[in-house]
Amino acid sequence: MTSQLDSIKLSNAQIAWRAAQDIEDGAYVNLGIGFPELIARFQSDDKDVTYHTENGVLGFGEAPEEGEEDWDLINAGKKAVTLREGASFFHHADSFAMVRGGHLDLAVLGAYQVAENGDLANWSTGKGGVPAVGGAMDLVHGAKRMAVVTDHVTKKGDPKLVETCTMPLTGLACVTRIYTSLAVVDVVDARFVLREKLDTIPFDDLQALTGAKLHIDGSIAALQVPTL
Amino acid sequence: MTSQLDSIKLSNAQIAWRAAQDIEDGAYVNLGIGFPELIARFQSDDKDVTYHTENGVLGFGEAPEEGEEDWDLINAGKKAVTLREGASFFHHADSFAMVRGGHLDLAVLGAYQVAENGDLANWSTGKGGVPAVGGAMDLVHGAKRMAVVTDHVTKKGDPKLVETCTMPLTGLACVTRIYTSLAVVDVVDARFVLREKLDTIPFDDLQALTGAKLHIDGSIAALQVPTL
Amino acid sequence: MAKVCSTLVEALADIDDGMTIMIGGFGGSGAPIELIHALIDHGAKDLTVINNNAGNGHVGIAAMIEHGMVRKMICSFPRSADPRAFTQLYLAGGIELELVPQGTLAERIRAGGAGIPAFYTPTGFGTQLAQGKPVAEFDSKSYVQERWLKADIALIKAEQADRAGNLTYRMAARNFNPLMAMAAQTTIVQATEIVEKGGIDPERVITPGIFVDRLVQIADPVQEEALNREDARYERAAQ
Amino acid sequence: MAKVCSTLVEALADIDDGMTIMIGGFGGSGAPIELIHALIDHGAKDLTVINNNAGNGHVGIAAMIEHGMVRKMICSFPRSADPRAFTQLYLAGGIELELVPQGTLAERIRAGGAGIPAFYTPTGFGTQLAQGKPVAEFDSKSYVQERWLKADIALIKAEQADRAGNLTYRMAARNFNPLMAMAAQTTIVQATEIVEKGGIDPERVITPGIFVDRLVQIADPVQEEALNREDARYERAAQ
Repeated sequence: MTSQLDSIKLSNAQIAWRAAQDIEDGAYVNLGIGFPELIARFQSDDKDVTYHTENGVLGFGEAPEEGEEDWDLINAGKKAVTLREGASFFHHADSFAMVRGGHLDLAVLGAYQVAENGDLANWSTGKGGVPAVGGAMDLVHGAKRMAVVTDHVTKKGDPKLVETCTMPLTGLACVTRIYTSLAVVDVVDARFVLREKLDTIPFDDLQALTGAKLHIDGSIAALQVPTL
Repeated sequence: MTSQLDSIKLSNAQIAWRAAQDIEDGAYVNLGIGFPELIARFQSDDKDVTYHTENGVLGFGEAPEEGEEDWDLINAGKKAVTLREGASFFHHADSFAMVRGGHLDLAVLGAYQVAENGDLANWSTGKGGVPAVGGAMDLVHGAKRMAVVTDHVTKKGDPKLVETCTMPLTGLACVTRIYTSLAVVDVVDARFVLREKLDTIPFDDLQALTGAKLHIDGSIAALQVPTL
Repeated sequence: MAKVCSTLVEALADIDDGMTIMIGGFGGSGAPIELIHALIDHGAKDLTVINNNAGNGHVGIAAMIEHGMVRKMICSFPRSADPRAFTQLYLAGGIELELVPQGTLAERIRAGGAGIPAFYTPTGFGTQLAQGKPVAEFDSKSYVQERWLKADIALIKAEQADRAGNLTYRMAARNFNPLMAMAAQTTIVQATEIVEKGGIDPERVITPGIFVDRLVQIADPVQEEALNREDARYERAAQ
Repeated sequence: MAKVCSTLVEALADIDDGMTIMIGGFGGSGAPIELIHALIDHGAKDLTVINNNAGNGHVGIAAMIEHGMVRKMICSFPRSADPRAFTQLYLAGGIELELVPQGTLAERIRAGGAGIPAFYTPTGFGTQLAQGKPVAEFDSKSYVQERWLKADIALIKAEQADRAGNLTYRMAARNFNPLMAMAAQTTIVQATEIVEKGGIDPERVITPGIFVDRLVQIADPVQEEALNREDARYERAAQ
């Protein structure tokens, strides 16, 4: 099924596009390093969204032109950024006061596994090597909405949405919505509730690719496949 | 003995003068509201001392001329002050981080009672009315030296230096030095050690006016009586 | 995202009876007098008010107390040049007092804003003000456990605001204002000047806009001290 | 009172083997590269280093590690574009790692500076990084107890300093610097410019001078990123 899946599943950019549609006008948002950062590209101009980065900037914008970088103006991924109007600088404790104190409207992270009770595993494969956590364990606590963007299954085809995470946890019962390459799934009362799925995949096939029961609460909308 | 005492004891200004002599060049100092504030008047110009006030100013100076007050520039006693070169403003949590975090070199407060173990009672008579504590309970913790300026006895002639405080405590084992109207006394290993006394009062008389044993460790210097 | 309100009435519209309200300022400096007086006109009652003090004279928080709006004060120093409004009601048993050491008050408010439910402090250990609180020893020293403080509403006085809600303060009027702005569900700010988004240097911002919900411009704010020097008395405006 | 040192050697003179050293910066931004390289020349060893990261390339903290000076890293993210210095030594068992979530790291350092020996945070609850730590429930939610972090020395990069020790920072180079300046016994600062006392607007001061012990002017500080783009490698200067 994996090769068939590859032909229908959303690209990371398409997943990011879908996640971007839910960001509200006026929101304060933290996008995790890597895949989640793509979401900013699909932010529509008619929404005023303010991006937070852990290293003490609120209101940063796109990367500067090559050669125009100022290395004192970077994001949490250590990439050079620019400032938008209304930006501010603050120290790391104030930055994480914003995170932990519940002031962000949305945080989006990647995932190795998400459990049906909202547990997230995204910082360590548990296989040794050098462990590194950064701000992930802080970001999963506090934001009003805590979303995940991810492929629906691993490269090997194993479910990433599971009954119980087997990999080291980042946070307990923290994820509120998952945008996958096949579906949009909410975590409600420790259950996965399917909100949207690709028209091209039957429910039973989607359930088979999911490690825990997908509940239905009302109608299931069609997950859009944007042309990007 | 009280009336006789009145003729020899130091005035508040003279006590403040004595306390000022011990302030080191370069020190960061918080002077409690009221009597301790007098100490700043006797600060010699050849020492560079920076005054901290709880409400978020480091490096304030004298009161402005009458009519020149800016009521956004006050000290913890709500009195208008001025700024010296090198001053800074900060919020209340940062201000008490300076206090609690051990960054002040000296805090000086008044006292109802000081016990030989360094316990201080200075915020409440315990007799009812409206209780008010302000920053006193914070100031007694953290400063490298925690000094008290006080009359040696109460208006009724009762000792203020005692074995155990009977009034509500401000802090436990916090006082390091006491400047009284008759003597300078250190708290060392939960004992009062007499460092200086007025030449005009015999040791036995001073001991009789003190509620706990005055220990002697080396010589007792003459407490100076400045002409102010 | 901060919303600019054109009137004080609009800024305070949804404040309800029984709410907990943090009010910035230390004595008169940084006290949002216009917001407080508009709240008196609004008429909310049964309020818990968090401030360093408990009013002075017959304006500001003292006037709130005189108008019977305050059920409980959480403060460090309920004394002032003229503390009669609080003192009389307190001694008559008409208002509750939670007395908190000043540094602990500041830290509890910061903790509320920073998502820290409790912390340990040396302040107050072994005193009446720590009675009933958990204690713990760290590195052979004893500490008291203190809890965060949060509020439904914070009333803040700022110097400059931009339309993104970024704030600066004027001198020692900063005091509790930036902390309270973080610790309330809804933060309502009176600013001497509201400038365009980006009108404040990002390095000079003291309160980032993420903490601010509503802004109202009060171009020439009155000082509590000035009111008290002319023996002013604030009376609720006729509705 | 801050002391202005004329050389990096003078600023670092009394650093001893075995000390705990906080080093400001997040990645390269705010990293006091000149102080770090002078510390490599100084030669202290057996150090515990606290920083968000664990070095990148062969300069800064990575070079300290390559010179065998670091016994233990306390950090949140020991990865970078080129993390080999740390990775190889770590996998060989030659360096200890205390991994701390980034927000907890920042808060522990602030707590060290603020005299708060311990606090509770939701971060890490139920994860490997909270193993062995006390937990507690507040308002039906579970939290982990975390302890303060202090250091013997903090190495700080500032933009402007005045002779009273007041500091400003440049953009996102602020990061951990103001926190570490509060949490060390001795805070040593390299500033791009040292101005007269009073040369910084009191409203713009980010780190008040009370937290600063020594200042040294490095007028044109190098960026770690720039060094790494030219594959620089710092080698201890011949003594």
